[in-house]
Amino acid sequence: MKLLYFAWLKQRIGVAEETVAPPAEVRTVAALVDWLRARGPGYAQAFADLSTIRVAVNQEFARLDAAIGPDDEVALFPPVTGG
Amino acid sequence: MKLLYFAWLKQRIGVAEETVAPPAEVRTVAALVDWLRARGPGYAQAFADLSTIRVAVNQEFARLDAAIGPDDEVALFPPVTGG
Amino acid sequence: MIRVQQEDFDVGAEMARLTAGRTGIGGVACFVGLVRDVAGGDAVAAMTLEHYPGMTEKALARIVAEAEARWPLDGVVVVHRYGRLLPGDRIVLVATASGHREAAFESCAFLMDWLKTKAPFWKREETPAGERWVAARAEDDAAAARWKAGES
Amino acid sequence: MIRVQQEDFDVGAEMARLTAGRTGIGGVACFVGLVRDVAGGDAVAAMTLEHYPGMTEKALARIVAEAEARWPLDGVVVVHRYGRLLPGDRIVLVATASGHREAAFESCAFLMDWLKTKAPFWKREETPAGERWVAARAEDDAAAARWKAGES
Repeated sequence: MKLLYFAWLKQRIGVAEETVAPPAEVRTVAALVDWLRARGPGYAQAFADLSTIRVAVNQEFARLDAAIGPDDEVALFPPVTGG
Repeated sequence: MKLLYFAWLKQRIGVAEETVAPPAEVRTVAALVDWLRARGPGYAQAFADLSTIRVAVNQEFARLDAAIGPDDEVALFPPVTGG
Repeated sequence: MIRVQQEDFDVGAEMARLTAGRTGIGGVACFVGLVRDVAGGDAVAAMTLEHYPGMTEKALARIVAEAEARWPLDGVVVVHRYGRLLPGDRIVLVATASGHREAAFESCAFLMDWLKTKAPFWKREETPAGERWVAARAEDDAAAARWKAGES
Repeated sequence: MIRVQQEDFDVGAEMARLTAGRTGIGGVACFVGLVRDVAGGDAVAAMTLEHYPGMTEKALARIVAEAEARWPLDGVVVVHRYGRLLPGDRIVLVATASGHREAAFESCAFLMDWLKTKAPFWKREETPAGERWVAARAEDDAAAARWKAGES
């Protein structure tokens, strides 16, 4: 599973992109975030407040309960501020 | 009194601009139009339907009952269609 | 800045001038009106714009002042052409600069709506059936009227 | 036409390209967003725009398709920059061409509102107090939501 982080999420976690292999029971974005939190303090801090997190699965906006699998590209980022 | 005509009013009347000296009892635009109607068939035709006429006195939009005097510039034209 | 002229204008240059050397402007909204090749189902070969020199500039200045009173604007440009124009030719440019995009968009739409109903321009079209004066559109009156509530 | 690029763009050229060789377009509405030198009361020395390559283009294409479904448009241009920009620099251009000015204005405002809330861009400001990420504005969510009724 390919993960991407943007903006301050990327800075707190310290990487822009990584490939992970979470256990099979991680089937949603929410479960993925829970699993990531345990990976270290940067992750725990980045995901402390889920209301500030937005998600895209395979480059489409998705919800925290969206289903994900090993071949998906999952991006986590704060609310967008372009324009 | 200086008169100006625009668009199809100018074409029907046949002049763009003229200086007239109506009698003293012509004190409003409406009275002026009545007086002009008697000047010839072009005028009568141009002013046949007052709902299609707009007025400016001294380069400001005005109503048919606006007061006018010998030193005023009075313009008569159809509704504007710029932009 | 208000200009009434026969010659064409440069949209990019007008917009750049509005913001040149200024760094507090969040956005510029702009509208360019063009001559269409068809009107009321008839082909239009050319369009001639007549106006009322003297009054036109005053009317445009008043409309711009009204926009500036209603929205916090950092700059306004209005350029309106007259004379004979061909399909595809630019007729009018309105551009408004503001710290906020809502103010820029709204004031630009307002200026176009009022300009269409309160500035002394008249259009004549050349069609296969001959020349004809463009009639005022009820939609334009309605568009202008929607800004009426706050009219000063 | 949608472009995501680091380099600046030429507003006049983009608008001219939208209408070049076409004579059925009545008007072009356009908006250019610029970097402001102040935000939340603090001086802004520079702004860096980050985006999500791949998704950005898809998100913009979807937003443009939505505008084209809602209004009769003859053309749309969206150019959005990324990278480090200085106050006064252009960030984004949205231009819409239509037979009617209402459609051009509305679709242009719609595109800006949706772009601000549905395209994956993030802004970081350099201020005297250090760098900070721009927070999403509730006003932008509200502006985007007003187009929701007809959302397909």
